[in-house]
Amino acid sequence: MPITRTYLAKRILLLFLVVFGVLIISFIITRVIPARPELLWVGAHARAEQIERARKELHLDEPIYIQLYYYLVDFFRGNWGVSWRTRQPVILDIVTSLPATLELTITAFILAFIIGVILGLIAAINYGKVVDKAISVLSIIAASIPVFWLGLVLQTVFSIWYPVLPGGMRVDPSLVIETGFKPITNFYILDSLIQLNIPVLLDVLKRMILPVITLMMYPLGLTIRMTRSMAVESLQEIYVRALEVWGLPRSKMLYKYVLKNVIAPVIASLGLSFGYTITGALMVELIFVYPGIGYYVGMALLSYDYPAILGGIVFVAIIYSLVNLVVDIIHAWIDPRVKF
Amino acid sequence: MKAVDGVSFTVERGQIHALVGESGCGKSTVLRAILRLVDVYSGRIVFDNVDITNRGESDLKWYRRRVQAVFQNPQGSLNPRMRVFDIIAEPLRLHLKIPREEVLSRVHELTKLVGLPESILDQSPQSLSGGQAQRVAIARAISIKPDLLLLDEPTSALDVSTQAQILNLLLDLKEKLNLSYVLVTHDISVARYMADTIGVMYLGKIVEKSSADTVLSEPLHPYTKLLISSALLLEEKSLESTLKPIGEPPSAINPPPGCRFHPRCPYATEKCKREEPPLVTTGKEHFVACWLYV
Amino acid sequence: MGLIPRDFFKFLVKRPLYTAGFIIVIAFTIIGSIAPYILTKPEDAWGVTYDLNKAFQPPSLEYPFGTDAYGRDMLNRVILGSRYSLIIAVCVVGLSLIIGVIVGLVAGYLAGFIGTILMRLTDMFLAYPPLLLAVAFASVLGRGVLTTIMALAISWWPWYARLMYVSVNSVKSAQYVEAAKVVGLSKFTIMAKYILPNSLIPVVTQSMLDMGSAILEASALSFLGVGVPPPIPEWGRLISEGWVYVSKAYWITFFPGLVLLVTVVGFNLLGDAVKEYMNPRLRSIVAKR
Amino acid sequence: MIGISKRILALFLVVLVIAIAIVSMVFIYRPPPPPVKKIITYASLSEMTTADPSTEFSNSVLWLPLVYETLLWYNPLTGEFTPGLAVNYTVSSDGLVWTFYLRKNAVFHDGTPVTAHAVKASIERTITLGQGAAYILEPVERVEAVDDYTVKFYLKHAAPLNKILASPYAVYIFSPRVAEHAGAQNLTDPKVAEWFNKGNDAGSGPYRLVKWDPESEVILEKFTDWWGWKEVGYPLASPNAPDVFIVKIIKDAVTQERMLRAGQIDIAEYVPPETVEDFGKDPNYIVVKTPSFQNLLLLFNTKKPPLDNPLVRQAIAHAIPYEDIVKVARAGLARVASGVIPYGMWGHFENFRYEYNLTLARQLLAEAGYPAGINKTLVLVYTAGDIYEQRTSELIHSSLAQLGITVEIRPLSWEEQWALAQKGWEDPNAAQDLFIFYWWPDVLSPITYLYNMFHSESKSFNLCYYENKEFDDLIMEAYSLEGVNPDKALELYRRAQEILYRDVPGVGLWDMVDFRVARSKIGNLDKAINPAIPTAILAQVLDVRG
Repeated sequence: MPITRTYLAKRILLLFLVVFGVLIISFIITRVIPARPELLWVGAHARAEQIERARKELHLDEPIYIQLYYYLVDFFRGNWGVSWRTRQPVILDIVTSLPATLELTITAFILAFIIGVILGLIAAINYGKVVDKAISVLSIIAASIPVFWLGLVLQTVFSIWYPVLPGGMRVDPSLVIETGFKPITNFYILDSLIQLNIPVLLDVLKRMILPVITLMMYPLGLTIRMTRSMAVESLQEIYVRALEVWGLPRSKMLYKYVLKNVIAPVIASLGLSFGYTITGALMVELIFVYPGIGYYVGMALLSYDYPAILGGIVFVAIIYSLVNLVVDIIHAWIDPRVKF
Repeated sequence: MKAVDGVSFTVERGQIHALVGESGCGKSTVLRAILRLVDVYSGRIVFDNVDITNRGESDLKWYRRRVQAVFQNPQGSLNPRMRVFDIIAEPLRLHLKIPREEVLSRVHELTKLVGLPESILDQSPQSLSGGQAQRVAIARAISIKPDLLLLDEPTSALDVSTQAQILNLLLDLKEKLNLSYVLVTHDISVARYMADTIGVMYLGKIVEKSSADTVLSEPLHPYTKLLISSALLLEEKSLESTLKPIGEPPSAINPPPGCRFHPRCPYATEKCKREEPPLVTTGKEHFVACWLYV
Repeated sequence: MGLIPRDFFKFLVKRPLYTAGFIIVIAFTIIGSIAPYILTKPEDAWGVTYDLNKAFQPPSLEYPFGTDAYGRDMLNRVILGSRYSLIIAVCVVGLSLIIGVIVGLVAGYLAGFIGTILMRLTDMFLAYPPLLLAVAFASVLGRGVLTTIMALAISWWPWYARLMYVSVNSVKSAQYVEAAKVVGLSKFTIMAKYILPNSLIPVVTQSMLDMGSAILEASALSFLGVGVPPPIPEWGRLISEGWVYVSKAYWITFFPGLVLLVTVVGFNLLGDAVKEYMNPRLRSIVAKR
Repeated sequence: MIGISKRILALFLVVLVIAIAIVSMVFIYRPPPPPVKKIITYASLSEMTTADPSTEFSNSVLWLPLVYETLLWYNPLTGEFTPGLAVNYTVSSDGLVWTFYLRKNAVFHDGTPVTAHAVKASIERTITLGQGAAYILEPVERVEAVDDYTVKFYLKHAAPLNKILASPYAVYIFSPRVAEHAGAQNLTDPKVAEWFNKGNDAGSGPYRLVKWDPESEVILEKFTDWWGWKEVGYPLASPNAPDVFIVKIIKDAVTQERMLRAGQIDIAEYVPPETVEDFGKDPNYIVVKTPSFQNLLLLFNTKKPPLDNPLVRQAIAHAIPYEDIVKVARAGLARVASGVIPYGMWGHFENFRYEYNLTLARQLLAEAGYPAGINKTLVLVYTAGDIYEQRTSELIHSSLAQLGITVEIRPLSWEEQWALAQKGWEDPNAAQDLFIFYWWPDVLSPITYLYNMFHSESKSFNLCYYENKEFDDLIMEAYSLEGVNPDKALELYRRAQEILYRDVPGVGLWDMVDFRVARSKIGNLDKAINPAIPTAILAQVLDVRG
């Protein structure tokens, strides 16, 4: 077990440092770049006295380090400002829209992982053959495809031209009313299972198909490539060769030795691709009108809702750092060779 | 952490002092300390009656001009992104501030002096053979006519025939330019061939030192004896394999208590395990650190 | 082509997929460079005229990519768009490379206090998911080609700083660096003449391969409405412009996206080719088979 | 290794069990019986805000006029008043005392009859709380309940109280028993507001609030005891009005479109304008268009060369393809503006359009001294993210290119756009050349357009930096005469607009047309829309067939 308590403590300390840095960067974005943040704050058609009041409220009449102090204090008190668009506290908006994004990204990740490892192994076994080449091309395309474009194409084809799948929203609102579905955790799959509300569950799943496919492309491409190259390498290793000579069944060999070597690096690379996926969610949710964090930040961008943009971005950055931490720990746990 | 502890020696002008020991004993660290590439926490480095131990880089320019070095890995000590000409010319330009034509003629002179064809001046270091590269390194080192040259295993990366050529070149240059050398080597035969005085190091400490003849003909310390006998018996085999095998590999950073050599020493006593022997003289400028001679 | 070793081409020829990637990249670079001179309908491409009678024409011989809501030929707009993608990608990568290399070099070589500060700063920037920081900056910097480049470069340089840092750390203990110190060269000279040229290769190689991602991210910014302004026919912007018409004129979004996809695939294929070429272990495996 | 295989087996079993459970439950599930009532679902783009009739001044105005009533109703397009809770009213000759006579058969949803005391209490609560739109009641000095059905308003100064009491905000009448319901001391106790915001209502309108979920839906049910259902010939009631009226919050236009097509909603507040034409052609849907008082303006920087030259401004005004802009930018859902006051508003005149004529424009430009175009890039700023402004900018860019004028389109956030424009007052050269933005009225008078954008003292929004004493005097005089001598005021407003037409400090580009798309079974939709209450659908007027 290479994960020691000091290692954990060090990583958590680093996490705090990073959060602090993220906050400072966003502070710079809010306060230093736009010449008049109070104008951003009060919004359109504001009168002079409102602007003056905003200056006081934002402590803009104070020196910059005092402003930073207030910013940090407000942040840790959960006071992230009020969204101009929804007129709700940003933190509340974020917390309510988080489960939707998690539901989407986690599903996309699990699928990308399973399908990616399987396809990657198939490619590695058939190294150099047509199957391998086909899978390699698929993986390159999957990793290169512009998320927003794929989303639009899927939506056009499957919900406009051949309307077989719904092209937006998490759940049909009338179904919610008809069946009396109540969001509890805001993870709709979980909520509908708890309430044994099958129509809602099916609807939720149906509506997740297109966004999940769009979102999983990048991690899928990455997983296939990673699995393939790792598996090819470990298939080359002498001890695996030797096992082949000893007559161990191919499938067992693959499972016992190759898979073991492949899993850890694949998880590490998936952790890396989480960053891309979460920003992909921004566009995917916007296109599929899927009310998660991505949709929230995306709408905020389109309507220049700065408190929401920055709140959302800071939040996502923190989540991202947390995920990286977790991935590193998992990586270290699975693969004891990794030293920190 | 101490990599090197209690190493003390003096080099006279025109002399060659050799530090001998197996790899990892800290002899390179000593060299690097003299060159001020690593920091020295205690002890002193005195050059020409000037203490340079704690001087800043800006105060060392005169020292750099007078002390130069040749490293173990000839190719690795040359910047792969520079032409051979520029490598040799660099110290000249930096220290002597002489006009371009003179640099040119000096470089050509140096090239001849170290026995290199002029055609290599336009090449990149990667295209040189090991011997050629070492000659380039030597040319660079002597270009500004230093007083002291530090040689860090100058031949260990070369094949046997080239080794002899380089050693001869170095001896030659010493005479011509009135240089002093500090030579670091694991190869006692190289030391025998070159050195006026020899210090034997074991795990960061000097265990025996005297003139080369004395050390080689009447070695006192068991380690020195072992070193010489193994070199005589097994020219080609590495020194380590002839020593008594032990559990933990010896480390200069975390040396065993008492006499550092005691785990491997055939004469070790209880005292050797507890107390470290001092460096004592046995007359005739012959020093040894072993309880057998106290 | 002096930069590319000759046997790289030999290596490419044996692998049609990589060759395709190479050709795509070359074609993109050439078209992007000469785009303004090969337009058949420059006024459509630059958006200086419009003709509503020709709006929403489906793809045909005359308009291979169809026309948009203003009756402008999409093919010409997509071609001109390649220029902006190229400019943005080159500038973003170039700018980030300069910043990243300087930061990585200074942090790596000077180590100590300045180095720690610089690397912690880099870590803070790296704590943002890719693109997100660019989105944040672009949203406050305003919309334009220059601001898009700046916003992307701000989020991009830390990756190169990290890479450069690692590279510098492996170079700085090299014997020729010690030799240079012994010669008595100043820290700055050593940094500029010894460390920099010897640690640059991996970073520069990586940056060349990142062009595809830069193009993709620039398009994403434009798609989100924080990238380049109209009437510039940047691909991401074309896609987002066609978004509302998708049910009646799919081609406005389809073709720019397809071209974008092909370009990025090209860069990624070339990237794989270079990686495989430079990784002798992988190559030896290939050779054995 | 064995550990992993066991874990995978366990995982597989769990997945299998869940799958079987899901499949079996699908077969057991039976859908609920279809409802028999007439239900109409209306999709709103925005969330509801509060439910307090005295203070609400935002999105909830969408349903408030269905649940609460005012003394009168007013239609700004026709200028007509319709009786509400008051059947009649008189005004003293000095305009300071207004007497309203209430109908005798009106009851609140809690059973209390609507009396003059309720009116007095409601209006007084609004005035005392002083929140939201309470300022519109500023002229009211006191309210007196003469008897159960007569209420007198005494004013501090003359004001059109009939219009004020027909507002969609602040003047709703509610049951005075709310204090009792809420367990409060008096009506201004915060507990009353709390009680309202829990989703309780105390109105007298045709619908009762039965579900209040401001973030997802509001459900209204017919109040069968409403007086309007029984009164024959009352224009604001229909015998086929829906029994249940649901307001669903669907924040996205595309989704509203899809849900409408899928039959999940009956009326959409907003669908992408590009799809409205298709809906219009489809017999299954009806599209109702109404004027909106929002318009899009283009303001010139009249202090910065070359736009400081009125001839150049005129040339540009004639080089803007108004018709095409309306067609592309708004998919036809706008009307080419005539002047800066929108169509449908009092003070609007039809003869202030600039002809789109490039020959004339070139001529004017040559006359101004620029025969070969302008050798300077003009910066046009618009609010980034607004696709209609974006498309408008693109067309202006293309069209001016024909004149040899290069326009750089610069999308900015509204705040940046406005901050940039503010610089123009100190240094016109530091500001933009062309500025595109929307205006919508804060008061229903031409003055809001003429003063804010063109009066020399309006530093916040006069972003053409236009200064013209004659114009300033004209509009201020017109405004002061509006209540006393409307004809004279109208004439002065016309003259002021003539000055603008000549000087061209800015041009109106289009007047927005509001639209609703509904399933064609819904009749009377046009009558259910009142431009003064733009988001509301007066469900009691709807004629639902089938």
